[in-house]
Formats: sequence, structure tokens, C-alpha cells
Amino acid sequence: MSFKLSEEQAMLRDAAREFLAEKSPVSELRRLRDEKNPDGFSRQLWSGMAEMGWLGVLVPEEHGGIGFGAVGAGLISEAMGRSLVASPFLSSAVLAAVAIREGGTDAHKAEHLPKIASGERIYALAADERPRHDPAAIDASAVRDGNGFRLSGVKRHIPEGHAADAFVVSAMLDGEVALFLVEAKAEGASTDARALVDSRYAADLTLNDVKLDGGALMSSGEAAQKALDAALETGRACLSAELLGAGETAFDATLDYLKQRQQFGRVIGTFQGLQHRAAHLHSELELTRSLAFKALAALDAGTPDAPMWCAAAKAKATAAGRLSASEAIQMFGGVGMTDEFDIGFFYKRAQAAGEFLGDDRFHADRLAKINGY
Amino acid sequence: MSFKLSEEQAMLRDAAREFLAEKSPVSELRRLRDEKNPDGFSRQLWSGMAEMGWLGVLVPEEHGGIGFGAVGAGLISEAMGRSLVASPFLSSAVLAAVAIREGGTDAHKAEHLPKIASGERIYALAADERPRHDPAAIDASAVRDGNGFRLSGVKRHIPEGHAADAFVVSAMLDGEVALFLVEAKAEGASTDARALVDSRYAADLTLNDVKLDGGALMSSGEAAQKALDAALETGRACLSAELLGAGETAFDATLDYLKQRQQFGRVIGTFQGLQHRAAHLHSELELTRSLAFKALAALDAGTPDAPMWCAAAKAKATAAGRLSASEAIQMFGGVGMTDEFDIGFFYKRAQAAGEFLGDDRFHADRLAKINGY
Amino acid sequence: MSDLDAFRAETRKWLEANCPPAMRKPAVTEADACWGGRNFKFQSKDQETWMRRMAERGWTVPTWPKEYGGGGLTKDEAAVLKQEMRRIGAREPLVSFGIWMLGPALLKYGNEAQKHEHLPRIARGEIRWCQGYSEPGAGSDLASLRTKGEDGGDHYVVTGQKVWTSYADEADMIFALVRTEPDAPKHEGISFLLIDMEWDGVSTKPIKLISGKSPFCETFFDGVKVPKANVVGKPGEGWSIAKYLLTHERTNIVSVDSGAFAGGDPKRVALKHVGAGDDGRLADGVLRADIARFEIDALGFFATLERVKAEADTGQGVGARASTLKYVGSELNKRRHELVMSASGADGLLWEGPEETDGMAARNWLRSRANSIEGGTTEVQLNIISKRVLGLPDA
Amino acid sequence: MSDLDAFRAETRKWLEANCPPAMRKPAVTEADACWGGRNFKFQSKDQETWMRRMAERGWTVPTWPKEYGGGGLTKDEAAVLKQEMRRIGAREPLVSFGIWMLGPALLKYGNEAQKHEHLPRIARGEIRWCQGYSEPGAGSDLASLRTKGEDGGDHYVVTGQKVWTSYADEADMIFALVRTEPDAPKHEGISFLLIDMEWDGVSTKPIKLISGKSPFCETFFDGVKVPKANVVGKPGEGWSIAKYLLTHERTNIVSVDSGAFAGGDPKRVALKHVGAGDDGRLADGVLRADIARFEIDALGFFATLERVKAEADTGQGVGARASTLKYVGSELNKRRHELVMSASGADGLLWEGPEETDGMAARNWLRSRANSIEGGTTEVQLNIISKRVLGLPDA
Repeated sequence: MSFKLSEEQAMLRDAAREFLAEKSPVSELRRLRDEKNPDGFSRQLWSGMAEMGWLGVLVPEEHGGIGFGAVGAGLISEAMGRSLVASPFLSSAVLAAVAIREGGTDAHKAEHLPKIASGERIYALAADERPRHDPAAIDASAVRDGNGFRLSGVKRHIPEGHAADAFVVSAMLDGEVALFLVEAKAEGASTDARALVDSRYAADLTLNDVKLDGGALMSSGEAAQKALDAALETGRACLSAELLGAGETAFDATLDYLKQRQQFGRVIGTFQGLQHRAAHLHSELELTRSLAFKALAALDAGTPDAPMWCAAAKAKATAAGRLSASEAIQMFGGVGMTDEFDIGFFYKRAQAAGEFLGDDRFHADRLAKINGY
Repeated sequence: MSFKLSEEQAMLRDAAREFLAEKSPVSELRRLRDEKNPDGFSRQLWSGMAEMGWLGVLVPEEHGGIGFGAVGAGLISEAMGRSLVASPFLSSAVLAAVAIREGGTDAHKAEHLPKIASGERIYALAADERPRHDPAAIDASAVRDGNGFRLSGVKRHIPEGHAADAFVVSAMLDGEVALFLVEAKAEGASTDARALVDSRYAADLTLNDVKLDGGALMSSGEAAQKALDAALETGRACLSAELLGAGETAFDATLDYLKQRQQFGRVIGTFQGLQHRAAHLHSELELTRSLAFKALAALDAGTPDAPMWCAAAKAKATAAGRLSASEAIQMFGGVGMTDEFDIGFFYKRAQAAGEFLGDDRFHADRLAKINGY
Repeated sequence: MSDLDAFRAETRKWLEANCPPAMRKPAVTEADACWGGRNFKFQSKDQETWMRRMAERGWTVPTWPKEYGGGGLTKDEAAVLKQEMRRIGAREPLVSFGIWMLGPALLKYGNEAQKHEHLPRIARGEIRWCQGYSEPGAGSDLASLRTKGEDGGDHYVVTGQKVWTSYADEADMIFALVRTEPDAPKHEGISFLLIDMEWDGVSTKPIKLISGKSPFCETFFDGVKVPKANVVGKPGEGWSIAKYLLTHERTNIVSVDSGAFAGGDPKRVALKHVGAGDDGRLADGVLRADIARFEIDALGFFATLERVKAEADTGQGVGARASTLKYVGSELNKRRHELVMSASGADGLLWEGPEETDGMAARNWLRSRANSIEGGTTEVQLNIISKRVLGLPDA
Repeated sequence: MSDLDAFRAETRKWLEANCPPAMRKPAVTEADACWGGRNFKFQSKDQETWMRRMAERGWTVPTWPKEYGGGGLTKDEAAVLKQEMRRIGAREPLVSFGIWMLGPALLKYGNEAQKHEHLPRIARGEIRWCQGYSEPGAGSDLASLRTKGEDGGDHYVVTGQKVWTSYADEADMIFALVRTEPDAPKHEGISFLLIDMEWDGVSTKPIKLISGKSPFCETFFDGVKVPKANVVGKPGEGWSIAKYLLTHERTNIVSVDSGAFAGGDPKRVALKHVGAGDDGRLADGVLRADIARFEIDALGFFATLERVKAEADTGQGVGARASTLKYVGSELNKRRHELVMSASGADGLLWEGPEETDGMAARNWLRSRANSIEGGTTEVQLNIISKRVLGLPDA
């Protein structure tokens, strides 16, 4: 586990930053919002990301991916955070990809992973059912029906779930967790898109006695739990990287503002009260960076302490991301409150990305559990 | 319940501040420590406080007290906090006095309350048994023995318990809480004085099959629990007031220092980084003052929300007292770390008074319980 | 029976007879308040009746002198009126910046003609005022304003731009700070002008906030002719008047009451969304800890409000302490909303939906970020505390 | 086999043969360290043997040139030596301010005579040095020092007082900053002098801290004659040398390792003193939350140390980032001790008792308060970060 990026990783990082800064600056999110784009993201950008190979970052080469691992996915996520890129990357290329990679049968992998990598279809993980992240609380359930199953339940808050062609769904089967692959168009399945604070969409997925054939079952019991956990942990680490990218960018904007804005005949960056807060925030972001990449590297290394690092990373990234954006608003002052400035977009995304897959409080509590207290 | 002091209360406050500032400035605590005074407090000052009537502040007039209630006791405690007065006031005049007043038989009241008020004897409440405050965890137990009882157990961390002539002891009797009055000299009872960080002493009381006559039982069951709670809550509110007095005094010293100390050719009080921290600390102390006196007044009014206010007050006073003293050390810089300066005494007392009867964490957790979450 | 008791009995009787039952229910939405003004549409006949009856007695502005449309009540009488209104849950009959801000300024600084012209119309809800202080780029440094009033003989020609003018798009008139003496020192060249929003050259544009639509506007003056008779106080005295009003505004914070937290209590939201664990307590221990600490500070804040009021009654006044309350209160409210969002989980992220309440949590949370900016930033309050309360020296 | 591999093999063999088994156990108390000096009493024969054998090879100061008593190792070789010592758990043979601070200063600024005179004696542990920078009243404004050296021809007559001179009462010599040119600008009139503690006019007095006895002293100079040959660098160049060493010192923080938290881990203390509740978790939910947040920051801190080291290896250097580590690390350590105290309850308040460990928790907690003062206060670190890392302007 090392903080040094390989040459390939460094190239990926640079390419991601460059591509996304050019193709999808913050103004793009604003445009999508203002034109009330029903997807909440650009299909064209999605194709572009597919062409860059990024949608297969967590897909093994044998299934059409580039197999760059969690660190690779984190580098793309960080770049996405920098300009608040809206896309189903987290849902499809991270959560669903890992769930299928770790929990699917060979047939599932062969069929679906290439489609994730090519961007041909969008997938999503349908895990949560509660308002607050709690993937262990599963009421959705499947009953055996001939060679197949019948599945019912309501899965909630699936980021970009409205655009998904298929879902990996966690549900109880014979008293155990199981993962199913469910087509969005299956009879009895319906999604309900909800506009969120960050100008993106999440969907609730209602499964009303959906009939599945036997091949829909990916795995069950311990194997399903492990695949689900792997997907969630990778998602958390990637969100940490995204929050880092967003937090650092908001901070950079704040520093620029502090250096030019005048009040009472002085540049406000000369006020020690603000200087010390900026220095503190810088330190928080430094810790966030270390934790996010430590977590990503631990996932790639498969070390047993990976969940601890993921919890620490998501907790810190949520808190630091929120602090960075809220300090930005406060230091920008009144204009920071206006929709005209971009800072509000950062604050809103920090809240949404902070909440998804567990916020700082959830993960601090979880870290305590992991560490035995 | 009002924040306005009565004329009598205002006189008590002024008298307490004046008397203690003169008779027992911080240098007195230093002297007691340096001469290794075995009591850790001045018997002469104790007599003086008795003469002022303060030891009977919570004792009804019919038993030789002045019956000024919790607000009165809080005003004295606050004044004691201002110059870190060491004395068994909390143990004898507050905790034991309320326990006997609320939980004693008429005979106990008639015999002991006047002695508390006159300072003739020193009493203490022996409630805790764990390192961390937890008065509900009672392993000490009494068994009936003829008309009397036999009592065994170890009660811990009794402030100034080494100087007590008698104890109010909580113990289990027939599966219920009971309060007993136990003489320090009773056969099988022994105390073990421990020097604490604040240059004062606390004692562990070991009860080894102590034989008590029937008159030693003060009360049991619900009555005992109510008396114990009343004593503890009053103690917590008084400690909040003491922490307020200490915190404000440390803050005043810091402000004076900020106004005269020069660094880099400027008075350091001109640095905005320090100004904003001082302003924040001021606000914290304002909240502490309000909560401490709200809690004291609620106790006097006997309103059902008194425990909530006491929990809030002790939590806030502990945190603010600690913040005030630690900011003092940081702003004084190196000299604040030396024993030669008085600030260290404030920091140490803030920790000890903060810990006694539950620190900020204990009481925040308790407030959540009280408020149903 | 004392005079005050007699007044109470009389007031109770009058209110009983004159306050329509519908006006005894608490106001829920902004639309429930009566703001008055030329174009105001009453929400109901009852709302109109209640306002007119109260205005007739001068009780929309109970302590203003009768000659200016007020009730001429003493402070004690006004307190009794307030108590009696509360007793039956009567709504404020009229709310407006005219009552809160311009009125006090005119009473202290206005000339007789101005008082007679403007105060009664405020009292009767005929004219709705807005405030024109802030300018783009001025921020906390309010006095750095650049809207100028060029001397045109018997009038000023006003050109410039104001920002954060709440409800300017619905107001009839604006009281504005304008730099009329460009060569005077920064704080001495400003005048306090009364300008009709219908005059030529005045226009407004609403400001969209991160929380969505807002009552705030930008207001533009493009060569607006303002008669010199509309200068309050002396030319160049505007800054003193504005400062007086800012203090007045800050002191009003003390009238915030516990009801302010209704509808978004973190512990209730958490119990609903997170639920209890095996030990019967709120399941997330860290969220629980944060809520407990918030509640302790909230109790401390409300106890401090109560104490400050009690001490103000005994003549100590509120003074610079208002800055402590402003600082603590606004930071606390931000924390409250942040906790409500955390406790709501993904439900709190909802931005819009079929229900009218959809998105409320998120929008209220976003709106709360301005608490520590508007009415003097947290940084300004900390400066005031450190200098005026603690006596720390200037750099 | 590369040269480095050969060196590793050789080193491993030599250490195996020469490091006494007793010196392969971790140092526990301060007395376990070998500080050297004229009056040093070795704790054991093994301690002496180990130090002398290492000194003979120059490995007490592996990267110093051989001619000055060093090992003449390259950076890579020194790293190998360190790894091999760690492999067998070998203690540092010698620790001293001479090695950490004076040595680097002499190597960069000293003349040949000074290097030959002082460096070998440091390397062999013959002379123990202490540092004389701080003065009463100077605080963070180190350059405001007032100890003066009056020109006496071939010597200076030094008079004044130093403070926070660690182990001055056990040191043989002191390197001190002295104002030799009173009329020069503040930062330019200071010289870096080498003074023998046995010379007439030098005296010391220990400083008692709030945590009790301490290694810190006050050191007094009363007309001490110091030959001009004992000026390091040029007269008036002392401030540059001191600044160079301060940076050197701060960079050393990066070598703090996780072992620093041994012995006072809040969660262990809490589980022992508070115990678990009905749900099997640490009973006080608020303490648990605070410890969890502390652990997250501690993980972040150690991960950052690791990252900064990795980036330093790739040539990015540590630089002003050391200030971030100093700030975060010292605040974190204070928080750790505060949590240990809270978790210990009244047991943590014990000040002294029959056991040697009695009072340790409280004294360590109190001592930790100095972390954010010594070696540059937290405020100074924040200033450095905001200016040198973030590029914020000076007032």
C-alpha cells in the first residue's frame, strides 16, 4: 500500500482532470439544471467517459475493462469532484461494477461487465431502503417460484437510478441476503425519479412481485454479503475522493477570493481570523487526501483493515467537504448565498455526496464498532 | 424561576466574593500545597466560613441554617471558584447537607444539620464506586443484623473525604438503594486520602463489615433515591457555578495579559486570531452563567425540568471551564506552563471540578436520555 | 385597581370583541402576515378587519405618539397589550420595515413634516417600505457605498445600485443611504433619503439564492430626482442614522423566542428517520452526541436570552451583548439545520416534488447559511465583542 | 550484489556481533537513553559498550564526514543502517542536542577549527550540549532577545538570561544566541556563540512546570568571557543559523511514528474505566463519539505523515508542510490526553501515590499542553501555513 502513484495512474489522473475540466466545468451542471434536463447529466459526456475507458476502471480486462482498481476509480472521482461532474459513474462504474464483479456468476460477468465498461447500458446498485444509509436493513424479499423467483420491496435513494437499465438489488432469500440482477423494464418494477438538492436525480425502485428467472440470482448468503460490502466500501472511498476534489476546489476559489476581495480598505486575506481558519481547513483537507487514498489503496491491496480506512475516509471527507464549502460561503459573504455564484453548487453536492453511503456521523459510529468500542 | 437576585442573595454574593478574595486568594492554595498541608484546606478559613453562616446555606433555619437554597449555595460556590478556595464546602455543606435534609429522619436532621451549619463537624456524601461518575452502580451493601445493619463496600473519590467526621453512604439494602449515616471512626471503616491534581484531597472509604445501629438508616427505596438525586443535582449545579467562577477569572487574567503582552512589536490582544477566540470564549462563559443559574433556580423552584437544566449546566460548565483555562495557558504561552504562574492551578481545578459528579460527556449523554433519545 | 389593571381589563374586553377568531390562529406561512402597502391583497376579510380596527386605535404601533397615528401607550401599557394579545393568540395585525426601522428613525431624526407625512401611513398599513443600505461589493464595509446623489438645487439626482433590498419588488417606498457629499470623509458624506419606488429611474430585480426564490432584490437608481425635503436628519448624517437603526435591529434579536425552533427539531427528526437501537436509544451514537451538545447550547442560548432580558429590565441594557446573542444564535441555527439534514438522511436532499413541503428541509438549511452573514457577519460580531465587550485593542 | 546490498549484509553482520542483547530492548524511561557528556553515568556496561562501539565506527552520526568523527555514509547507506538497527530493535546508541542541532549548524556554518574541535566530541558522546535561544518575555518573537555580548577585544562579555534551556543543568556546553551588535536592526545584531557551562558567570536553575519537575532550566550569564573564536559563522549571522536549525527541527517531526500514542490510547482506557453498556459498546455514547472522531483524525495524521514521507522521497520535500504536521500533531496529542483524562474519571486526577506510575496520566496530560507552544506555537504554525503554503498576504 503506497501513496506513490504508478506512471499509469498518474496519467489517468492528469487525463481525467484535463478532460473533465474542459468538457464538464461547473457551468455544465448549471446548464443541465436550468434547462431542466430530465437525466440530470449529459449522455454525450457519458459516451466520452466511456471512450476514455473510465467506465471500465473497475472491470477486469477480460471483460472489457481497464482494471485500474479502486485507486484508479478514486482518481476519476476526485477529478469529477473538482468540477461537480454529474453522471451515473458512481452507480454504474463503481457500485454496480464491483457488485457484479464480486458477486455475479461467470455468466453475469460475461454479460454485464462489458456493457458497463462500454457505457452501452447503465447499471445501479439498489441497496438502501431507509432514509438514512443502512444497507443491513433489508425488507425487500424474494420467494422461490419454480426455477425462478418473485421479488418485492422498495429500494430507495439510488443515485441516477432513474437512468439505470438494470439494477443489482439486495433482498432477503431464505433468511439470507441475496443479490439479484433486475431489468428496469421488468414487469412490476418501476422507478420514481426525485430531484435532489445537488441538481441531480435519485430514484426509488419499487418492486411489485417481479418475476425473475433463475439466472437473475447473482449470489446469496456470505458471498452476497461480501460482494455487497465490497461495492459499498469502494463506493465510499470513491465518494471520499470526490468530496476531496470538490472540497479542494471550493477552497482554492476561497483562497483566490481572499486574495483579491477588499473590505475596510484591506484585502480580506490579511485578516488573521480568516487566515487561521483557512490554515485549519487546509490541514483538514490534507488529512482527507491521505485518508481517501489510504482507503482506496487498502481496497486494492485487499488488507483486512480496509473497512476501517474507508470509514475514516468517508467520515473525514464528509466533514471536511462540508467545512470547505460552508467556509467558502461565509468568506464570500452575501454573494456566496446567491445562485449566480458557483459556491452554492459545491455546498449542495458536498451535502449529497456526504450523505450517500453514510455521513460523517454514521461512519464515526461505524469506526468505533470496527475498532471494538 | 428568575435570573434576578433578591436583595439578600445579592448581599450574600458580594460578601462571599469580598471575604474569599481577601482571606483565600489563589496564593493560599499554593501555600497549602507547598507546605504539604495534610488537610489540603485551612481549618481557620473553614471556621470563618461557618461564622459567615455559609455552611448552613442549604440547612433550614429551624436546624441552625440560613436556608438560602441552591442559588445561595451557587453564589458561594462561584465566589470559591474565583480564587480556587479549597474546602469541604461541596462535600459537607452541599452534598451531605441536602442528602440529610431530604433523606434523613427528623432525628438525623436535628442531630446533624446544626453541626453541618456550625462547621463543628465535617460530613461527606459517599456515593461513587467507579472511576468515572456513576452513582447508580452500587455494590456496597447492607444486611440486617438484629435491630441494626452490617455494611460493606468501597466508596470512592470522596472530595475532602479524608477530613470527614461522618458519611452519608449509599448502599443496597433488600435490593433497594438505602442511605446510611456512618461515623468515620466506626469500627471497620477506614479512609485513604489521595492527593489530586488540583492540590486537594479525595478519599476512598472502605467499609469492612461495619456494624451500624438501627438509627443509622436514613431512608431506603424511592425516598433514598430521591434524596440522593437531590444531593447530586445540587452538587452538580454548585460545581457548575464554581467552574463558572474559575472560568471567568482565568478569562479575566487572559484578557489582562492580552492587553499588555507585546510580541513582534504589537500588543498581542490586537491579533484578530486571538480576538475571535476570546470573543467565542466570552460567549461560552455567558451561556455557562445562564445555565448554571437556571439550574440552581430550577432546583429551588422544584420544577420537574431541574435535572435537565443541571445536566446542561454541568456539561457546559465543564467544557467552558476547561476551554477557558486551556486557552489561558495557550495565550500566556510558555510562562503559562510554569508552576510559577497561577494559570496552571485554574486548569487543574477545572479538570477536577469538571470530572466530579460527571463531566461534559457524561452529562450530554444523560441529557439525551432525559430528553428521550 | 391600578391604572394598569384597568387598562388590562379594558384591553382584554376590546380584543375579545374586536379580534376576529380567524386572527387568533398562529400565522403559518409568510402569506399569513399583513404587510400593507398600495398593492397589498388581503388574504381574507378578517385579516383586513383586524388590521383596520387595530390601526384605528393606533395599536399597530402602540408606543408611537397619537399625533402620528400611534397608540400613545406607555412601555408598560404596550407590554400589557402584548400579553393580552398573546393570551388569545392574536396575530400581529401589521408587520413592516416601516414599523421596525423607518419609524424609529423618523421619530428620532425626522422633522415634523416628515413625521406627519409618513408615520400615519405606516401605522395604517398604507405605505410599504423597504431598506436600501447594502451595495454590490460593499459587504460588511457598509459605509463604502457608491450610490451617489448629485446636487440638483432643490433635489438630488440619485444614481447607483442597492442590493439585498428585501421585498423591494413589492414595496412602495425605500429609505436609502446615498453619498451626497463625495469629498467628505467616508462616513460623513452619506445622506438618508426617502424615495418613492414609482418615481422615474427606479427599478428592481429579484435575487435568486442557493435556496431558491427569495424576497431579496437588487434595486437600481438611474438619475432619480429626490427632493431635498426627503432627506432625513441633516445631509451627511445618514451614517449615524443607519448605525442607530442597526443597533435597534440587533437588539430585536432578543425578541426571538423558543418557537423559532419549531418544525425542525433535530432530535424529533432523528427519532423519526433513524429510529432507536437495541438499547432503546437513538441508534446512531455520534448523531446522538452531536444533538445532545446542540441541545445544551440551545438551552444555554435561550437561558441567556431570558437572562439578558431580565438584566435589561433592571436597567443594565442589552448594548453590545446583542452581538453575543447574534453570534451564538446564528451559528446555533446553522448547526440545527445541519443536524436536521444529517438526521433526515437522503430524504433531506429532496429539492422539489409534488408536495408543497417537498424540499423545505433542504431550502431552510441552505437559507440558514445566511444567518451568519446578514445583519452583520459572525466575524463582525466577534470583532464587536472583542473590542466593545472585552476591551481588546485595535490593531 | 549491489554495493548497497553488500553494505546491508556487512552491517547486519556487524550489528549482530556488536549490539549487546540488552540494547535490543526498547528504551522505556528517559534514563534508558544515553546522552553522553562529562558527567554522564552509564546505566549499564552494555549501554557504554554499545555507544563506544558505534562511536568508533562513526555510526553515532552516520552521515557526518569521517574526519569529524562521523561514519561518512551516504543517505542511502544511513537508511540501510537505520533499517537494520530497527530489524533487531537496537536502541539509538547516543542521543543529544549536539547531534540533532549543533552538529548540522557547525557542518554548514562552522570553520574548520570549530568542526575539528567540537564535532568528534559530540560523535563520541564526550560533550553534552544544550540550546540557549529563548529568553524571558521573548516568546514566539525569538529575535527580540536581550542577552548582550559586549565587545572586549578578542572576546565578548556576555550578560543576560536564557529560558527553556533543556537539561542545561546536565550539559557541558551551550550554543546561544547573543546580541553582539546593539545598534544593528533586530535580526542582524545577533551572534551564535559556543559557551562552556563551567566558565565563570554561568549558572542554571531548573524550571518547575504545572506537570511537576522538568528538564527545562533558566540559564544566567553574568559577565561571561567568550573568545571570539567561539562565534559560529560571522558575527551578526546568528539569526540565519537559528532559523536554519528551527526548520531542521520542525522537519524532524516527520520522524514521529505511531509508537507515540503507546501507553495512553483513549479507547483502551475508556473500555477499562467505563466499560460496555447493554449493547456491548462503550457505555458513554458521547465519549465514544469523541474518541471515534479522535481516532479518525489520528488515522488521518499518521496517513499524512506516511504520504508526506513518500512525497518527500520523490523529491517534493517537506518544507512548510512541516507546519501542518506540527499543528495537527500537537493539537491531536493534546486532545488524546484530554480524552484519556475524561475516560479515566477520578482515577486520572491522582497526583501522587505509592506507585511510581501514580500521577502519570495527569502529569502527561498537563505536559501535553506545551505541545502547541514549544517548537513554534500553534498560532505561529497557522501563520506559516496561511502565508507560505496558502499564499495569503501579510497585513
